[in-house]
Amino acid sequence: MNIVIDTALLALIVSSMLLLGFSQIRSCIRAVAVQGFVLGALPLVAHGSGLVVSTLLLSAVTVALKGVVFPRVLFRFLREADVRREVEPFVGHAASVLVGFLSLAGSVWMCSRFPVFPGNPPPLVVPVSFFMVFVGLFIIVSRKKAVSQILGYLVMENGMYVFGVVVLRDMPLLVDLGVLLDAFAAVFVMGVAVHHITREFDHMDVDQLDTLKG
Amino acid sequence: MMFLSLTNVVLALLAAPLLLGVINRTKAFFAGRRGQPLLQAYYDLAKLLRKDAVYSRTTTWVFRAGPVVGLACALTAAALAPLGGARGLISFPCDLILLAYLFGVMRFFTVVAALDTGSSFEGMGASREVQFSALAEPALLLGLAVVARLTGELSLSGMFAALSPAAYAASGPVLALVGVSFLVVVLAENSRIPVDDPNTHLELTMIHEVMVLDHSGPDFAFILYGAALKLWVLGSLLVNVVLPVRTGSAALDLAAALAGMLCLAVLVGVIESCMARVRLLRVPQLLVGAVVVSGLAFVLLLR
Amino acid sequence: MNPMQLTLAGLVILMLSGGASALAGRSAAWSARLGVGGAVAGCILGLIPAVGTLVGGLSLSVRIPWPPPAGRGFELGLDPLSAVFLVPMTLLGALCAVYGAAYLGKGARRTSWFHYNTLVASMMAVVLARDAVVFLIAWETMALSSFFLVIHDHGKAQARRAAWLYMVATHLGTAFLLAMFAILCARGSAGFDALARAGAALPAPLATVLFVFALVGFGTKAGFMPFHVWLPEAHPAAPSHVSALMSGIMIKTGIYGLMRVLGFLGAPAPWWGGCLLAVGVTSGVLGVLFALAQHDLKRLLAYHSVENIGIIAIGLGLGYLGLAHGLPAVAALGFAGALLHVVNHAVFKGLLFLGAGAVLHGAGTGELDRLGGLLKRMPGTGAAFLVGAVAICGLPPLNGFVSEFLIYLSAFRGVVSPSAAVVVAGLSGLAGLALIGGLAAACFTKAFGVVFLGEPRTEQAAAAQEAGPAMRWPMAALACLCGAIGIFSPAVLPLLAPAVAVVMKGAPEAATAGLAAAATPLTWIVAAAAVLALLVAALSALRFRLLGARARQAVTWDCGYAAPAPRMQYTASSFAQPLTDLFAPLLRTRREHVPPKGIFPAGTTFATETDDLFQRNLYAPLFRMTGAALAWFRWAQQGRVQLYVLYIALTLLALLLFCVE
Amino acid sequence: MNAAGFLWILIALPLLGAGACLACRSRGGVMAVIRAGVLLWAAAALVFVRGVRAEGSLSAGWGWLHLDALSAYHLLVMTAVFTLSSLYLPAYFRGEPAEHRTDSAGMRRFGALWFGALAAMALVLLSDNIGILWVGIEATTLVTAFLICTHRTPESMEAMWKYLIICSVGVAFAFMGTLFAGAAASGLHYPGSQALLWTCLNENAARLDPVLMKAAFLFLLVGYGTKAGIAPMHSWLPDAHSQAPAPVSALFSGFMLNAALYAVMRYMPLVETATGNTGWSHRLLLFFGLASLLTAAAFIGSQRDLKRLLAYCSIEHIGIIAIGLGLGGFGVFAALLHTLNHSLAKSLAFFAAGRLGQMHGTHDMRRLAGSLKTAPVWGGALLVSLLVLVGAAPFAVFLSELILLVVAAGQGAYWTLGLFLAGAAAVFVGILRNAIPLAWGDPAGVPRPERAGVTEKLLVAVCVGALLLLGVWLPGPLTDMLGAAVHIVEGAPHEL
Repeated sequence: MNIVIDTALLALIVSSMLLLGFSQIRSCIRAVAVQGFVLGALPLVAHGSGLVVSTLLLSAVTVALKGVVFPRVLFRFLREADVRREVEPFVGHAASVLVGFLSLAGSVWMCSRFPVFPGNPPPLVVPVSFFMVFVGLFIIVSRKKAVSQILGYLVMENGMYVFGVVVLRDMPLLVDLGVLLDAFAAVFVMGVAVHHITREFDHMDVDQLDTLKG
Repeated sequence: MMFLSLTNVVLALLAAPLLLGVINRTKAFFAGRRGQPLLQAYYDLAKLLRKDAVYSRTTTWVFRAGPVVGLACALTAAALAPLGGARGLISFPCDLILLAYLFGVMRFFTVVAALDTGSSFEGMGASREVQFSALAEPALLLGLAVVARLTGELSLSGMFAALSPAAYAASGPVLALVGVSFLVVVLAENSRIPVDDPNTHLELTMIHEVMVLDHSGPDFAFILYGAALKLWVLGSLLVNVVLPVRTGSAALDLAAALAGMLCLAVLVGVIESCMARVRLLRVPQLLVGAVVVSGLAFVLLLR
Repeated sequence: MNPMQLTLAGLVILMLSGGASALAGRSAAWSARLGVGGAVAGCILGLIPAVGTLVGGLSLSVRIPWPPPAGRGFELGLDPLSAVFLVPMTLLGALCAVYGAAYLGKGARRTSWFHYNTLVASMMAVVLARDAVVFLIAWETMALSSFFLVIHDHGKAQARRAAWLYMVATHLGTAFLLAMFAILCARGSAGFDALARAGAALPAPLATVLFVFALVGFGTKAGFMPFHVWLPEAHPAAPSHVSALMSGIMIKTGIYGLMRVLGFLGAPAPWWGGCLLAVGVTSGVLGVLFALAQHDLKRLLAYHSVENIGIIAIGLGLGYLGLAHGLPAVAALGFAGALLHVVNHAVFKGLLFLGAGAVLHGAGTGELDRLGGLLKRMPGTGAAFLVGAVAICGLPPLNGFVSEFLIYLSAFRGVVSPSAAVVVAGLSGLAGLALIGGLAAACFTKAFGVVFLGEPRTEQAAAAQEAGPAMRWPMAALACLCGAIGIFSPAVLPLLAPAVAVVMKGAPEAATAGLAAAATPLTWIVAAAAVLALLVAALSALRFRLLGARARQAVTWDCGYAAPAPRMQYTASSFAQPLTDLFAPLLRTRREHVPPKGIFPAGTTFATETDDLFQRNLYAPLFRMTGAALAWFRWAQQGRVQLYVLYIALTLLALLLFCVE
Repeated sequence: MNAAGFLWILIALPLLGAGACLACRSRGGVMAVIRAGVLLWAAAALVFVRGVRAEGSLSAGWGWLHLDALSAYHLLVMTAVFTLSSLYLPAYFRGEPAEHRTDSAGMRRFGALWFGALAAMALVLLSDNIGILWVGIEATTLVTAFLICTHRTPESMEAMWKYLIICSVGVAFAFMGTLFAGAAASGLHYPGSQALLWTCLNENAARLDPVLMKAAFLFLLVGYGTKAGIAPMHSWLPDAHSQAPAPVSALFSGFMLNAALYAVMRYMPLVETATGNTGWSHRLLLFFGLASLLTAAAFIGSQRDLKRLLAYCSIEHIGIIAIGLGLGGFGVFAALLHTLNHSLAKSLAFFAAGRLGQMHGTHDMRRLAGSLKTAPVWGGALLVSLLVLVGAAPFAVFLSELILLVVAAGQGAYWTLGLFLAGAAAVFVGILRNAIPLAWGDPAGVPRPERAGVTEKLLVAVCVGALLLLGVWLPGPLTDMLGAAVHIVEGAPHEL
């Protein structure tokens, strides 16, 4: 069973790396969509023993939201704010990928400091979730476009989701759904915000939003 | 004892103007003149008392109050000052403070009386007067503090009665230093050379005299007499310190003290004859010097 | 009705009437009536028990179970020490209220009397409080209400600046007090008796720290150098009756607090007294020097408050030295002198500020060199001011002399005492007092002479109006008090004994014994004063007999100059110039001078300005530097959201690295 | 009747209100709905608070809703803030300058969001499940984001965006922390429905995995700390507060920050017990509290915009509360008391700032000068509230700070004492330097007339009166409630 999970985790790592590497926002969104599908599969493999209704429901919702809805929403806003499609990072793509590797190593090291988690999950889970959180943060910090920030936030969320699903198998469904709902709301609200911003400033370059300071 | 104190006061009242005469005669002698009669000051007083007074229209009751209060203070001070081992008529612990502050009152009213005339000359004199006295006061009190520490007494009468040639044997230098600083104080407070020249007549250079330019008649008499008394009282402090003759017989002691006063007058005359007035800007240094000397005396005493 | 209830009633009346006057603000007349009436009534109610305590020497206390949180209860008490401060407080409070009603006249605001009554009430609460929380609340209320009074004339930018300076200074001072009281309260409850127990058990180093805190905190309110900078700004800015109250008694609450709190800290270390003495001499001498250099009447008076606080501090210093070295006589005399000077300064400084207010009110300016000859136009005010001037110079036979004499006595006792430290202290003390006395005389001959004597220097001064009776009577009352305390000093002295005993934490007998040393001299001084009075009477009679009415009027001797003009009179600046030149290194007077050129010189000007030594050379640079340093932080927040997220991430990383093991 | 069963009303009622607002036609209608709804809600809340006083704690919905002394006290604060702000709303919107006058659609949206915020914060206080707690906090972020840009200006957009991104990221960390807490708890083997209930965790906190709990607390502290405006995570706060409409700023400072801090308080007893009461979490809070205080002190001096100044002042006071929590024991008492005092004072300050800003069309303090002349009511309110906020006696804030100092001294935390006083002094100077010209300076330009109605005067009077009263007198019931709350935060019973 761990083999499957590890493959999934590997897929997540690779997608995150690609996300760092891509220069086109569209492809970034696609990478995130892929992550969404992988995450949707995760509960099934994690709670392997007997497919409970709740698990099915959870994975279904996950795929629906993270895999389908979010990307669509993002594409839509990207269309509305028709601006140049490049990511425009502060940090170059190659450097970003390097940072990705470093953060992977770092998170592995950091998680080595934690004790064995209860119901010992596969060893790679926690480091990967940390890694994705870091990648998400890095994207938020190092990209100029507002959409990139949303992407980064999504990656963070995904990372935490991995942690939640695999480590906290018996988290009540209601909480899971609430969390997903919140994530959705967040993305939606951010999207609307970007929409408004592009209307106000006719650009979505967060880097230029610095009139309020001090 | 009480009798002695009384005679002290009476003596002061009678003999104070004489000092002025002595001083003048000494100066005349040095200048090779015959000079005024010894009792000239008395004649002046008598004449002034008989004369009318002229008051400036600017002035108010403050101007008239000045001489009266001044003289009253001088007289009260005379009652405080001991001489020749005899106690002062009024004597209590720390009466020296009262003595110093009585002269303070005298100065205060002389100065405001001067300012009352609105004359810039008198303002000038007043300003100098307050400056110099502000510096002279610490010198006087420090010196007295030295004597107090030396004798362990707090009242003028007590501390001077406790002084004796023996004290000189014990701590002569201290007393000598105190004497020096007192001499400076006496000269400054009574506006004699080297601080002020009593018989200059250029308003710009005078201090005490210029303050009383506008006073005339009895008022001026009061002022003159008050000044003489001040000279006597402060001088008596100096004499008490410098020659504490204790023969045992009160009469002899008193006589010695009187002789001392006359010598002081002569000394003042001599100083006035063979010294020039120092520049006004130098006067503060002189007075600060006096303070330092008193302090030095105290250090000597403490070590 | 027991005395405490009277006092409480007074407090309540003050607060209620203040509130009522604020609410009645629509009709100015009623607002004033309510405010002043309440102030007078409350002060009288407070005065009665205070006097009773002084005479009876008993101390009372009351605890109202209504808890200010963390305090033990709303606890008030009245002991001789409090009473010594309460008496002048209530007296001055009432007189200044009566004066103020006429002084403000139309200029009154709807909250003027609310703040005034609050100020009086809070001051009373400060000296009555027996619980740290109550004390601090009252203390802060006092600061706040006086702040509102300082900014009463908020039209003037100068008043606003003064208020700002005052509030900052007093708050920084309070910070030290908060720390001190917090440390004390933490060792028990907040009641003063508990604080005393806690303080007695303090380790020496901590006690030292607390002493320093108390010195700084209370010294800021009292106006010790170098914490006095707010004082010469705030007192001139406030309305004169408020300046009188602040200068007369509010700054004394600092002295009260110091004496009260040092009482908590166990046996005084020897150097405390020395420290206080040094502070006192510095404040005294520098205060009077800066006063000399001023040419605004109220500023001059404000600096004299610093000087007199210095004299009080000298007395306290000698007192604590005496305590530390086991010389009860020195201690008792020092404390008695300090306490009496507190009362006296309240009386004559109040009088002088009221006089200054009358001048301001009558001639429309307090600028010394624009006044002159007011004695002819304002005889009552002038006479009262003269009395105040003589008193503040410490000249016999008025009250100022008595308190200074007590301190001198203590100093001389120290000089002849066995312990070398006390000898040196006593010597420096009396040298300082002597210098201060001389300079003060110079300063007040200048003030009185230039303002009230000679010829008016401007039309304003020539057209000056005498103040109305409502303003003259309070001054007259205070002037009489100056005389009375001086004349009846032998009777006043024993009243101080219980208070001194409180400070010395010993039996009243010890204090009385110590004060006995002063009894004889004071009696003699009164005798000498009587002689003086008789002589003055006799001499004036003599002169009258000699002259009768035969006095001719003429012009002042003008040295033959043809056209003398009032502007040729000696001005305040020129009068003080020799002394200010002498101390120029300290005063750093700035001069703008356009010297006359050529044979027929055109316009020439000469102006001097002496701003405060510490304000300019210590505080202003300090604040500038702090501001610059803080502004430097702003680069951290340049508005980049990415950067902000980065901060969060870094914080998290750091925590994960360092806090999880 | 057993009130507990109806706890859900506190969440349902606002949702209904939101619906009603959306259904409304006119601005006035929305206003009426808001006033009625909030007053009704407040009444209900007070009923439950009384219930808590009577029974100690209420719980409903299979234990998912829970109200104990701590949350009840915060509910009290929240009631006060919401009621005052809602009563202030009409005056504010009436005073809107014509150029950005909210149309009825905007009004409807505002009302709905207002109620949404109410519901979300109520959820935070009521939920016993730490997961739902997180959901509530995140919800407040999302709901209030659009309240910031009620008046759509570039600045408000920017502020909204920063608020959204920063708080989302922060709260995401809090989610991670929640997950860690769950992981630490999953050793307890509860049935899924109870796994994340705070009460269960609290009962056997001793058996939680200490290291995981520590990691959890770090995430939670950073996460909820971001929302609470603790430095260095505070950067969104000045922008948001300065751009949001005054009532919203009042809401933010008055309760939203406290709600986030409340979430942190919930975890303190857990981590403390789990790690064996070593005071680890207290030290962290103390550190961050001092950091916030000093940061505010550093920035507040150079502010020109009144609402920005107030925002930094909020950072300072949140720091003070954190310091109180960090000191522990009676310090927690002081902190909770300070919460109430600060909420009242800050709401009043923002009300005044809002109205004055409307009169002058700017919040630049140089333009607002002389407000006592131009606007006696609100100028006076501003002056008083500023004086309260800098801790002038005899007002309430002075008292809570004094207690704090005594506690610090009692623990021998002299560095805390010194830094606290230094920071407070710097803030005092920074604020007073602006307060004096604000109140008495020479007015710049002629503002629109004030026209303060009876409601507004009453509002000011009530706030000032309450602050003055709390400064000299703590009612017994309040003390008891605070005591019980302190027990909860401290975990172990603690003598007061």
